[in-house]
Amino acid sequence: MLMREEIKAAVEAILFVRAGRVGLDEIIEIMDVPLFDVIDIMREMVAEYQEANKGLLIKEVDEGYVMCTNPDYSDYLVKMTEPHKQKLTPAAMETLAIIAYSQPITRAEIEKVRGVKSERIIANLLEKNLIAEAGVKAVIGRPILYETTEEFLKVFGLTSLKDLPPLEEGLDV
Amino acid sequence: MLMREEIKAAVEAILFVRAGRVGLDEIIEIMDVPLFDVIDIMREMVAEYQEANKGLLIKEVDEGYVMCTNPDYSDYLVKMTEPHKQKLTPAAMETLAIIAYSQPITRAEIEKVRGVKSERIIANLLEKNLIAEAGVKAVIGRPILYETTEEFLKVFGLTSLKDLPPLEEGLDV
Amino acid sequence: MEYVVDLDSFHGPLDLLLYLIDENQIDIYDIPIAQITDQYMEYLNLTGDFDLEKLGDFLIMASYLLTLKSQMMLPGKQEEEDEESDHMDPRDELVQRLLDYKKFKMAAEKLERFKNGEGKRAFYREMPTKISLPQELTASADSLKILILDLWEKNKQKQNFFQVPKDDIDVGEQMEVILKLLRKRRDGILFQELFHNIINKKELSALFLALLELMRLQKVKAEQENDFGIIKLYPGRGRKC
Repeated sequence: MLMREEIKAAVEAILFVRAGRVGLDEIIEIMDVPLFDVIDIMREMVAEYQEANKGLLIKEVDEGYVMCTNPDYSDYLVKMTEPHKQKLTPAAMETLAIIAYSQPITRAEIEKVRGVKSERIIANLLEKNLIAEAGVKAVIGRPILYETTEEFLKVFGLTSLKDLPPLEEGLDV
Repeated sequence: MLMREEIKAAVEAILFVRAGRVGLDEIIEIMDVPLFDVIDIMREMVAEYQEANKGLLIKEVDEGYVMCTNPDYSDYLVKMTEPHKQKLTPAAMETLAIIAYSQPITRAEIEKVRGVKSERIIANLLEKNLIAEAGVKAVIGRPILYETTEEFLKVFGLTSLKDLPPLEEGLDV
Repeated sequence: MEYVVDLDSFHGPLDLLLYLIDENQIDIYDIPIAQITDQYMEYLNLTGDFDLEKLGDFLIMASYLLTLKSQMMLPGKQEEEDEESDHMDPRDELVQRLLDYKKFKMAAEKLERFKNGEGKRAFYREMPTKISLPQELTASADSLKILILDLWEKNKQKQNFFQVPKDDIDVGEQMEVILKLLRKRRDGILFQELFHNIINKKELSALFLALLELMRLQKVKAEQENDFGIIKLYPGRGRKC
């Protein structure tokens, strides 16, 4: 027979992994403990979590339990779930720069400037919705053309492509 | 100024919500506490979790922390979850094992051990996010180095690379 | 041998060798090279339809085994072994490779068990959905300008040099590229079309070699109606790929 503390620890682990409601029936089945014991143990556990005033709480819901965060700390969680700032890789930035200034442009043309295969990076930029397909080029093979998107403008804080820093002044540098 | 116990509780909530690694830098930013204090508090917290022998553990990974279940209770969790959502072929497993134990490692080094071309398998592992590029090796050709990811730890239920089962010499053929 | 040989079930030549050693209950430190080589060759001969590229790896091992076999048969080896010198057994390297490989193969099996929840493992939280964390990209437009100017500058300097491809280009891989293209375009493609995306000579020659190999295997058919006319490529009737 399992010890009381062991059952609590196992239930804790189960509630954590599930990230949602775990039914009383599930706990009984997984732990193989009588219903009455489980109810008693869970009641105790809910109270312990409450009293400890820690970051996590266990709540009884609908013949089951969920683990959730203590509302007292919601301020920090709001800060955390704010959009996670993500940077583009240098290779992605480089590819994006080529597309932005030379659009519409084919993969072969991009690769010619970069000197390396760029298939995966282009796929990645497409997935991030920073570039989009813009028809095909009227040459043999009819390769796909790429252009930047609205999302690209948003990310780079531009109102239109005309806002891209002009290249002329840079040439003197 | 926040109390020590409050910081711990907040970090607990943050680790729970993230369901993955939370960087030391993020904790400092969210909590607005000096680095030195955070390191000290986290060290204490990791130890407390360990000693309490509860269902959950906090582990230090790569300048950050992650919350996971105590491996002592894995029997119950196996009953509840399907841990093997990621299907891997034996050849992919073999390649992954070589990378896991010898990281960072280049493709040529992997192929030398396996005796077969492994390009496609590596691309596949990259796509599954089980391995990642880890810079280049400072030798002629500057080949790409590969290492395992946090996702790798999650899929295999390891709390850190130190949990990898020790390599045994294959004497008993 | 009465069994059906399925080379595909071995992850590579080392795997096959380990199997043979195990099957024959051979001491890995004293491999009868002649016997193992013969069995290994027999396996290769008996194997049915098999991926060309993979077969290459097995053939490399075969030639290595044959070299070892001939070295072992050289006269005078026997006496030398009695001397307690730093004489190297020609098999040493093979033994080391087999041991290294076996070590990782066993580790892989252990990891697989971890994954399946045998033994103690930690679990992480299930994410309700993959997109639960909003991610916002940050970047500055000025960096785009700096990057493009850098690239142009680099390309200007590079123009007089040959382009060196970063990776080795693989003929087998190019064969697949061609077959994939032809599967999509069953009514055939122009010869020139195949090469329009090529950015360097090495890639060009690999692609061309791949095409020749496919034609040899009759997996691709090339037709030219008149001298110097256009060449069209069609999927061939060769063995399935």
